[in-house]
Parts: sequence; structure tokens; C-alpha cells
Amino acid sequence: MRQITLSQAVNEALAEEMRRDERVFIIGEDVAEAGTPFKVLSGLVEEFGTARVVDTPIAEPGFMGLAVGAAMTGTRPVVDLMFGDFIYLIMDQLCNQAAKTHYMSGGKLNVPLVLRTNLGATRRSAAQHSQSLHALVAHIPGLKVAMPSSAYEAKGLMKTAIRDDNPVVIFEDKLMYNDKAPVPEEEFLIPFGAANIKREGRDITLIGTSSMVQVCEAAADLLAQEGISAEVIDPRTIVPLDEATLLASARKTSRVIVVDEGHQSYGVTGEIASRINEQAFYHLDAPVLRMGAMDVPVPFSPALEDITVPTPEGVAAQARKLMAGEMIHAAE
Amino acid sequence: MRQITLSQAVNEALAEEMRRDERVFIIGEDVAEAGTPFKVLSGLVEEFGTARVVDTPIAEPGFMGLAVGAAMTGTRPVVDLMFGDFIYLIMDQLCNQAAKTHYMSGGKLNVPLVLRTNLGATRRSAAQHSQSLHALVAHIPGLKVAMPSSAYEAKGLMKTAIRDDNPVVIFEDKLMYNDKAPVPEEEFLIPFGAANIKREGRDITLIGTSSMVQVCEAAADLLAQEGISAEVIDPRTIVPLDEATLLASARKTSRVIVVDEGHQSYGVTGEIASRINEQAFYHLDAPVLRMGAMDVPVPFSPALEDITVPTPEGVAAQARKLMAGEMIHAAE
Amino acid sequence: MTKKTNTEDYLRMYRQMVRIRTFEDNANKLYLSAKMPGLTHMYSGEEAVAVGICEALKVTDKITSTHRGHGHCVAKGAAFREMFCELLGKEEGYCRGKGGSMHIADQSNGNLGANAIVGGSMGIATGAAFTARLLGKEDVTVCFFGDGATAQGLMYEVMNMAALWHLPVIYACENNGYSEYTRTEEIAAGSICARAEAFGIEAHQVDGQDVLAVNALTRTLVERARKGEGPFFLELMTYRYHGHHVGDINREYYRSKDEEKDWKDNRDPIIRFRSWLVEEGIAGEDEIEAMNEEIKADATAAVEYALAARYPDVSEVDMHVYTDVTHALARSPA
Amino acid sequence: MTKKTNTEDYLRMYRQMVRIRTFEDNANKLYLSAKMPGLTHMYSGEEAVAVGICEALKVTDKITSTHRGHGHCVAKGAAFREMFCELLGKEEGYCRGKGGSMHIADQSNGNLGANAIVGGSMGIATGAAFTARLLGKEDVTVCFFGDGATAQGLMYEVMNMAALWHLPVIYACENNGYSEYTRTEEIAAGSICARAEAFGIEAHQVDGQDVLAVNALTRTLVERARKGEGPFFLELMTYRYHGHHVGDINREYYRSKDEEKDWKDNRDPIIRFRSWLVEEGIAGEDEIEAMNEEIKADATAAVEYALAARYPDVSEVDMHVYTDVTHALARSPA
Ligand SMILES: Cc1ncc(C[n+]2csc(CCOP(=O)(O)OP(=O)(O)O)c2C)c(N)n1
Ligand SMILES: Cc1ncc(C[n+]2csc(CCOP(=O)(O)OP(=O)(O)O)c2C)c(N)n1
Ligand SMILES: [Mg+2]
Ligand SMILES: [Mg+2]
Repeated sequence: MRQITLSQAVNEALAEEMRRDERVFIIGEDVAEAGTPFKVLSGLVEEFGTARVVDTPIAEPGFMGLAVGAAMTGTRPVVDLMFGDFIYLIMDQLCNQAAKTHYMSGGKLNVPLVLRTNLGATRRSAAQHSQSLHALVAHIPGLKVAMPSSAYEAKGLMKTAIRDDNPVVIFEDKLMYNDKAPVPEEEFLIPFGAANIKREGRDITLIGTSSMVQVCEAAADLLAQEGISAEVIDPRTIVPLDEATLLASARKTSRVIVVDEGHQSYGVTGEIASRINEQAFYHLDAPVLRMGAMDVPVPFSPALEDITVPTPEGVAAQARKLMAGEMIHAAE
Repeated sequence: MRQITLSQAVNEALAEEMRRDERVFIIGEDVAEAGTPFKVLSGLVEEFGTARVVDTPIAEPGFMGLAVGAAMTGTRPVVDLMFGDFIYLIMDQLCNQAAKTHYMSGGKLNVPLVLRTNLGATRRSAAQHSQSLHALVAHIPGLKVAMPSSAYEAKGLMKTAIRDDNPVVIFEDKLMYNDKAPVPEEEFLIPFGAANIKREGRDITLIGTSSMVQVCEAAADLLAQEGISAEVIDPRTIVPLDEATLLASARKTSRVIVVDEGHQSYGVTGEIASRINEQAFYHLDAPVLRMGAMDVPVPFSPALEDITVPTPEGVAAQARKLMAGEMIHAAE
Repeated sequence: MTKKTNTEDYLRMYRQMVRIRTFEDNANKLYLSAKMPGLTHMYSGEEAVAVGICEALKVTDKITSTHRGHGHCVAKGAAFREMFCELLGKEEGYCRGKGGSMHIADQSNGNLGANAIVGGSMGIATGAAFTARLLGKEDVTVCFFGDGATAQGLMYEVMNMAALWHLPVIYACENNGYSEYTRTEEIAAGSICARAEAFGIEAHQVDGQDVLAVNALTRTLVERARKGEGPFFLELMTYRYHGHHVGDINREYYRSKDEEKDWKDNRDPIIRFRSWLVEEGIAGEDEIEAMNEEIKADATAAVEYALAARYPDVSEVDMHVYTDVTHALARSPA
Repeated sequence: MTKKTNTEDYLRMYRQMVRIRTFEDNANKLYLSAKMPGLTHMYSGEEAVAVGICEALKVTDKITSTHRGHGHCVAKGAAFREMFCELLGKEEGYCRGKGGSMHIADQSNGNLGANAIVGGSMGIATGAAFTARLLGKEDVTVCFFGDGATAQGLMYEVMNMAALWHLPVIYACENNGYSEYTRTEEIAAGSICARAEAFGIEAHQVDGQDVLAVNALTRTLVERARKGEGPFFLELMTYRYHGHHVGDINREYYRSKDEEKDWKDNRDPIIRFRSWLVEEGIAGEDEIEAMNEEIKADATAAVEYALAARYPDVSEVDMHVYTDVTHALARSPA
């Protein structure tokens, strides 16, 4: 199968959906001629024109609000938020307006909107351009949250997001834009709420989101060398969350690590771990472990930044502890 | 001991700290002559004048940003955010600026700022005036988060917050403003990161935040009638979180329910439950259960709103299940 | 426009203003008799603004409304029964009781909803205008907001885009002299109209108590906006008779009874327009009284209906969180 | 001011402009040779703005800076060594390597920090001015931001408060014609100065390539701000020579080489000022060349020092999250 980059995959998904449905448009900063600073959207304005690939002033709350109103009245906006860190600026329009409109109107108004943004540290972009803030929006009912882990996932999830009648937030890992993966030429969609078992395993379950799927796979490779068989699962969407698949794996392996690039505390790992603990408690041989990003603002210095996020070695080390039953002592 | 309302307690804390330190000032909408819509600040402008009790235009990002700059340059602002739901509007100034300034400056700049706001549903205020959004800020390193559960707590925690050199967010429960509790005349402070064992018990631990402490106490009363002895713990601050006290109780009782008024998913309950699971796993007889608010926008209709938040009856019912070992079956 | 048509227009405007006032009187009574859950914000005194503007719109044109939204809702064509049901949290309300007063919406008439975030609908209104542009519709959108909302940065962000892209949106600032318990002068520096003008937006200050003046100007601007000459900005000078909300009763600390009396006695939009209708021979006193009584009776009947109506079933609590999931809390089977 | 003093002032302004240009040339080289982590935004071309303004300030006065912040930092008095160390993520950097280029701050000289959120420091600057007011200090604060930042609503929110309360803050808009890859006309409707004026704020448009003009105007406004006549607004017309950031190299799709050449050849602030210094007999060519060389040598030494300097120890990673906790991740004992 051909291999394309995550950038290209997103670009294709958008182009296909824009061809298919003329109500779809893109709005954000430097999305048109510049194709975004990450060049993900290059070429789209040439095909679809500036009426549908809309460059805005640097006014995130403004264009987010505009998109909400546009979505309520019959269009299907794809909002481009250049850095996930800017989500703080649009929280009101996203969480008070977009997320609640369908409910507050008793089901009469819809907000079919996609917010495309990114996450990921280790790019030397410092504390305000490196955050992974998906936990914040996952907490708000009314939003769906997708976390593609490869070019393939990015394309399929983006297409599903655009066709969804609800507000969907997609977090792309900005360090993966140039990563290639096999992506079929034919059209495909990836449904929300269906986790993907990336690799089957017997001894331990590694659940990873976004690029942490790769980290888990690399950890699984390390563990395999030692005879430990790790199952790797990508939930794909954290809202809705495919509990069934996660639970089945937990019950099978009896040991679970949840890996996510958001800050660990009050984040995504706690939710996933809790759901497993609640529903697979009596199958577990050890507590579900969590590995999030450190609870520190992302430091600029490379010497510090790299140690703030989970690594394959780190995941493998925790897995070994779980396998060795060491958590019993750790718990004292 | 005299009894005063939570409103009066907050008012006293502010007045005492403003008398003690002339760098402390209050800023927000209708805080001066009106004393806020909840009348919590009545009388302060008369004592401290409009230079220190500052009415602003309806510009939450603006006055929050202003407070950050004021705090960085030598004052100690107490920002009044009328409804906790407006926190979305100030997330950038709170989370990108206030929370990160000390770290990004390598420890050279401080932001000694208190953000006073509220939480709590069942006031018939609908989806944009009823949210409990403390999980969002608890996720962001650099912020401290206090959750007073009574007039006494509100006073002691507020005074500590004002003297803290870091940004602190305090969530008052807006339904508790008129609730009275014994509060000493003499000055007192309540340290952060020290949970309060409200009631000792043997059989089960109920951990509640803010008004959920009262819900847990009422549940404990119900359970006591049935011979179940529940320990009730108020963490007081969720950042920093007093793990030691929570873990000691979990190890003692072997059964835990965490109750919080934020949405359950990706919220506070998952974090607290996970920390206990991780560190007290082998002492637990059953999974730590979580009871948050329903994952729905808060509905206006009283017929619906009341069922969205945890109640004493609901907590007691879950506790009975835990005691009866029913979770084993529930988990299948 | 023929005389006949004008007459109908005038009478409809009068009727709509009285309907708003009557709605609010009933809502206030419901609050005072503890029959209404929560608080609500009365539009009484400002009727000429909503009616003057909405009578210049088609049913397909859109509006966005505010926390003080009953007037906009009535003026854009809503029915009493569904409105009172909504205010009381009943299933037959416009939003099945889920929204309440602060979120009342009536999408059948182009009302995209009240909003409990001050200024929160400015983006939405601008987006509705964007839709008209993108899909080649001729809809115009009016964004209602208060003087207090001019302090929200969002307004400047969206005015900038609306101006750059000539969107068919009219920003209608209802300047009632107060935001909550604070006078406008204390929270708004400079000139409100000049702020719009600085973005190249044509702005007008209008007497918001004169329904004909509001209507005439709006008609012109709506037509121009349809032709791509928008956006426009209106500052409508008006007054709210009640407190900030129904519970704001002792308010002399921020405004005097004399001031309130002056507006009510000398600038009431309904009294003014009624005298004009009679003077011009468009309607007789009897006709007007009959209309008033009919509206009162309608309102009373609607209130009674709403009081007796059903609450939504508890199973509705997790419906409408998502469009494609009937019950959001039904977890995937474990 | 005596002639002598003026001479010193002039030479210091020249020196500071050259220091900025030299700093940026070195930073760019570090990037191109892959010795600098991440990206950075060059201030070259805009030196007269930072220097003209900061030379009108006392060390106790405050500034807030932007993503394009090296110029402000140097102009407010920072040293090369700590700056390069910061850009390279080293322990001896102004922020111990934790901030980097986009967060460089130098509180010893009143620089409250660069900011990676466009417009993100507008509240901070206004708050610094608020502090001066509350604590009775005479500090003035200058808020630097770009033309692109005028699209952020926050600006209007804080200008409103600054105007209402006459805060000693000067909003300095560096209009370099572009925000990222977009021309200012495409993202700013109406007039930038008029937007400030609408809030009752005195606004001036100035040639940002003329350090003397910038300095003279700022001196006046700073003195007036100290007396409570603020706030003020400046729109400084300027140009950035490099791309948006150091990696933005092929940029003809959004601006022509001719345009860049025209600004560099005909409006360069350093060349212009240098000629003036020589013409006026304030400095000779030799003196100037010597100064240039000395600055270059300083920069080279600082770069070398920084390249060799230590990274912070990994144990620093969870320091400075809170003021009162040495290691934020050290959990309470279980
Ligand atoms: C963002 C936000 N801030 C504050 C409030 C609280 N609040 C509700 S109405 C109001 C005053 C609004 O004044 P104005 O815009 O003039 O409208 P009016 O009530 O006068 O019609 C305030 C401050 C809110 N609902 N939303
Ligand atoms: C809130 C926010 N939105 C977008 C960006 C991305 N960004 C960084 S610089 C920039 C352009 C800023 O333009 P301007 O304010 O004119 O400053 P200049 O770069 O021209 O100095 C943008 C869009 C950002 N850092 N912050
Ligand atoms: Mg008003
Ligand atoms: Mg610029």
C-alpha cells in the first residue's frame, strides 16, 4: 500500500470531504496561501478558493464563535487552531456554546463542527506551544474527542469527524506530521468509539493515545525481547471511549498501563484507569498504572523537556515491575 | 462558638487580610457597591475604598490578565469571577500566563493571585451558570486548587490562599453561601494539602469535595443507622492533594467512594480513585467507586437538574453495594 | 408601501410590544409567587428595540439574543405557550425545558437562542451571517447585546472579521444605561459607536423608545446588508424598568426611583406609540383596549397551560447531549 | 538636557540598536547551524522601536514583550551572555533555560517577559500599570505587541479599563506590515489608531524607523503618563527583515524581495541614524566602526560562552512549578 505522511492524510481527508459536501469549509490563521505553519493544508485554497479556505485575523475566540454560529445555521466548519495551547482562548465558545447548544435547545439546534488542533512536546517550543490539553475538552459533555495515532488514523478519523453532527475536537501530534504510514487510496472512514487493538498480547495491556501508541508499541518490542507479551490498544477516540475493548483486554492480561501525553494529574490516564479498575477489578493482578506527562509546565531546555514525557524505556520499565509483582511493595 | 454563614466567612477572611496587607485588593464585576450578586463582599468597599475594591467592566479575560500583571509587580489581587462557568473565558490568562510564569522565568517572577469563584448545580440556573469546573484547573501545573466545604473552611482556606505566593483558585459552592457553621472569632488559617477527617469510621471511606462533604456526611448518617461505619474525608485542596491521609483511610477501611460535583468523566474522581488504586490496591476489597455529576450539560428543568448530582441516598446506596460485595457481579 | 400595509404593520408592532410587556408582567408574577424556577431578566421598557428591529426582518432572517431575551423571542414570532412552558421547565417548552429563560431559542423563527454568557452570541451571529454568505442565502442576522457586553473582547474580534468580509450582520447594542448594578459611564470609556466606526463599520445611535425610528432605520440597513453593504452597528438608547433580574428589588443604591419614574412616565415606548396611533387615526382607543385585553387573556391562558403541563421525563436527562446517541450515559456494554 | 548628555544618549541609542542587530545575526546563525533548539523570531529591522521607547524609560519602568522579543530585552538593558544562554536552554540563562526565546524575561531591568501568546501580555502590562497606581509608584509600563495582536479581543478589554482608570500604560503597536504570512490590510479593518481613540485614548502613528522621533514622542508620553494623563497608544510603522521566524526562508509567496530590499536599503533605522550622527558631528565613522566591532566581539564571546555553558540539571525539571515546593513531583509520603 502507498505510504503517506500524516500531513498528507489530513489534507486528503479535508479535500475529499470538501469535494463531497460544499457546506464544509476551513477557517483559521494562515490556512490559505500559507497552508498553515505546518503546511498541512497546502494546496487546498487553490482547489477550493478563499471562500472555503478562510484566513482569519489572530482572533481565536472570534473565529471559533463564528464557526459555532455558522455550524448552527447549515454549514460544517473545520476550525484550524494552530497550536493546541490556544485552546484556552476558545474554551468559552467551545465548551459553553458549541458543546451545550444541542442540549440546551432540547435537540433543536446542532453544531456540526470540527476543531482541528494539535498536541505534543519535545519540539523545543516551550511552555505555551507544547501542551497536550485533550483532557480539558474530554471532561465537557457534548464534545467528542479524537486522537489519531498515525496517518491512517488521522485520515479516517477526520472524515468521520466532518460527517458527525456534533462538535468534535481532533488533536494531531505535531511531531508526527511527517511520519508516514500505509493509507489506502480508496475512501475509508474510522468509526468513533471503536478502539483498535494494534498488537495482540497475553501478559500485559498497554493503552496509549495519539503518539503514545507508538511509544507503547516500542515498549512492547522491548518487552518481547524479554519474553513478555504486551497487548497494545489505541482507543482512537477518548470520547466516546470504547470501554468494552479495553475491559476485555484488561480481563485477559490482568495488568494494564495507560500512557498519555497530557499532564498526568486530573487527566486522561485517571479516567481510563478508573474505568478499568471499576469494572475489571477482580481480574487485575496489580493496580492499573498510569504514565502521563510530568505535572510541570513544559520546559524549553532540551535537557529538561525530553524527560517530561513517557518513553518506550519508561513504559517497559513499569511493565517489568508490574510483571514482577513489585507493585505490592511499592504500595506500602 | 459563634455561627456565621459562608458568605460572612469569606468576607471576614478578605477584610482581615486586606487590613493586614495593603497590597491585597479585590477586582471583578459589581464587587464594590453591589458587593457581588451573592452579596458576599458587602461592606468591603466602605472600609477599603474603590481603589482596593475595584469594579470592572464585563471583561473577564481583561481583568484576569490585569490581575496577573499586578501580581507579578508586587500586589496580591483577589479576582472575583462571578460564576465558575466563566472560567472558560479566562483560561488563557490563568493557565498560559499565571500558572506558568514562575516556572518559565526560572523562579524569578511570582504570581501571588487568588481567583475566587464558585461551583454547584441545583440552583435552576441552567447549563452556563451551574458548572463545577475545578477539574480543568486542577489539571494545570502551577495552580493550587482549594474547595472549601463549610464557612469554617472557607475562611481558613481563603486566608491561606491570599498569603500564598502562587496562583490559587478557590471554588465556593454557591448554594452554601447562606449555610452557617461555627467559626472562631480568633484568627486561624488552614494549611493547604492537609485533608480533614470529618468523621472517623471503620468500614468504608467516603471522600467528598466542597458541598459533597455534606453529602457524604449525610450518607454516613444513613449508613450508621444500618450499622455501617463510614469515614468521611474532606481533602480541602485537590492541588496539593493530601494522599497520605486518603491512603491511610483506604488501607484501613478497604472500601472507598469518591464524590465530587464536577462531571464524572475525565474529572476529579478519576484522579483520586487512581491514586488510591495505585497505592492501596492490595488493601482494597473492592474497586474505588466514583460519583461525579452526570456527564450532561446542566439542564434547567428542576425535574431533570436534581438528578444530575450525587445525593446522600445515592452515595449510601453505592456504599451498601460495596459492603455487600456486589461489585464483583456488577463488574462482569 | 401602501397605507393599508402600513396600518397593518403599525398595529402589528403595537401588538408585539404589548405582547412583550404582558409576557414579562406574567413572568414576573410567576417569580414573585415562587412558581418559576430560578431567576429571569425582564425586557419591559425596551420593547421598541426588539419590535422595531424584528419587524424589519423576515422569518428566515436570524437573531441571537441575550440573558434578557424574552422580548427578542416574542418579537421574532414565538408563541406564549411554548415560551411559558420553557420558563417553567416543562416538556412542551421550546427547548423541552432544558434551556429555560436564559437559553430560550426558537429556531423555527430564526431565533438562535438567548445566551447566559454576556457577549457570548456575538460570534454566533457573525457566523450565521457567514453562512448566508457561503451558501448564497440572502439572510441577514441581527446580534442583540447590552451596553455591558461592549466590554467583551469578542465583540471587537468578530466586528473586525465582519467588516473585512462585509458580512450581513447588524450588531444591535441595547444601551439601557446599566450592566447589572453599574452605570454604563463607569464601565465604558470613550464612545460605543466610535468603537464600531474604528473598524470601518457604519454606526448609528437611535432612540430605542421610538419604535418607528428603530424600524425605519433597521429596514434600510437590512436591505443594504442583503446587498453586501454590511455590517452595521446600532446603539439603541433604552431603559429597563425592572431590576437587573426579577430578584433585584431594592435598587436605590445604584439608581433612583425618580429616574425610573421619568423613563416610565415620559418615554414609555408603548404609551408613546399608542398615542401616535390614535392621533394619526390608525386605531381607536377601543380597538387598542380590546387588543390589550385579548393579549392579556392569551397570556393568562398560556400561563395556566404551562403551569399544568408536564415536566420532561427523567429519562430525558441524558438525551440531546449528542445528536446520534439517544442516551449519552448508556455506556458501551462492559 | 545638556549637549553632552544628548551626545551620550544618542550614542547609547546607536549602540543599543547595533547590539540588537548583532544579537539577532548571531541567533540566526545559531539556528542555521542547528545549534539552537527550536525556532526564534528575529527583531532585525525594528530596532528603532525598541530602542527609541526603552531609552525613554527608567530601569524601574516595566515592559512586556512578545514572541519577537530579543529587541525589547536588549533595549531594556539585558546582557548578551544570559540571553544567549537562555536561547540555548542553559542554566545561566535569564530563566535558567526554562523559558527560551519566547519567554525570555529580565525582571532586574523591568522586562516582565516575552510571551508566546499573541496579545497575551496586554493584560499583564495593564496590571503592572495598575500596581504603580495602587502602590503609589511612579512606574510607567510599555506594552509591546504587533499589528496582528490588534485582532485579539483582550486588547480592547484592557484598553477600556486603562482608559477608565487613567493607568500609566503605553500600548506600543509594532506595525511591521505582516502577521506571520499575512499582510496587515487583510486582517485589520478600519484604522488601528482609531480603535484606541474610540476608547478615549490619545493615539499617535509614528515612523518606527526613526529612533529620534520614537524617542522624543515616548519621552513626552512617559512623563505625561507619570502624571496620570495616560494611557497612550502608539502605532509604530516598521518592518521585519527576516521571515516570520528563522525558518521562514522562502517567503516570496507572501512578500516580494523588492519590498524587502526597499526597506533595507532606504529605511534602515541603523543606517539612517548612523548617517545622522556623522552629519551632526556627534560621532566619527571610526568611532562608530569601533563600536560596531566591539559589539560584535562581545556577541561572539557571549555565544561561545553560552555554547559551552551547562544545561540545567535534570533535577530542575520540577523546580519552580510552585514558589514554596522545591520539587513539585515529590508526592506526600504514601
Ligand atoms: C461573561 C459574563 N460575565 C458576567 C455575567 C453576569 N451578568 C449577567 S447580565 C450582566 C450585565 C449585562 O449588562 P448588559 O450587557 O448591559 O445587558 P443588560 O442586562 O443591561 O440588558 C452580567 C454582568 C455573565 N452572564 N456573563
Ligand atoms: C494567540 C496566538 N495565536 C496565534 C499565534 C501564532 N503566531 C505567532 S506570531 C503570529 C503573528 C503575530 O503577528 P504580529 O502581532 O503582527 O507580530 P509580528 O510577528 O509581526 O512581530 C502568530 C499568528 C500565537 N502565538 N498566539
Ligand atoms: Mg445594559
Ligand atoms: Mg506584525
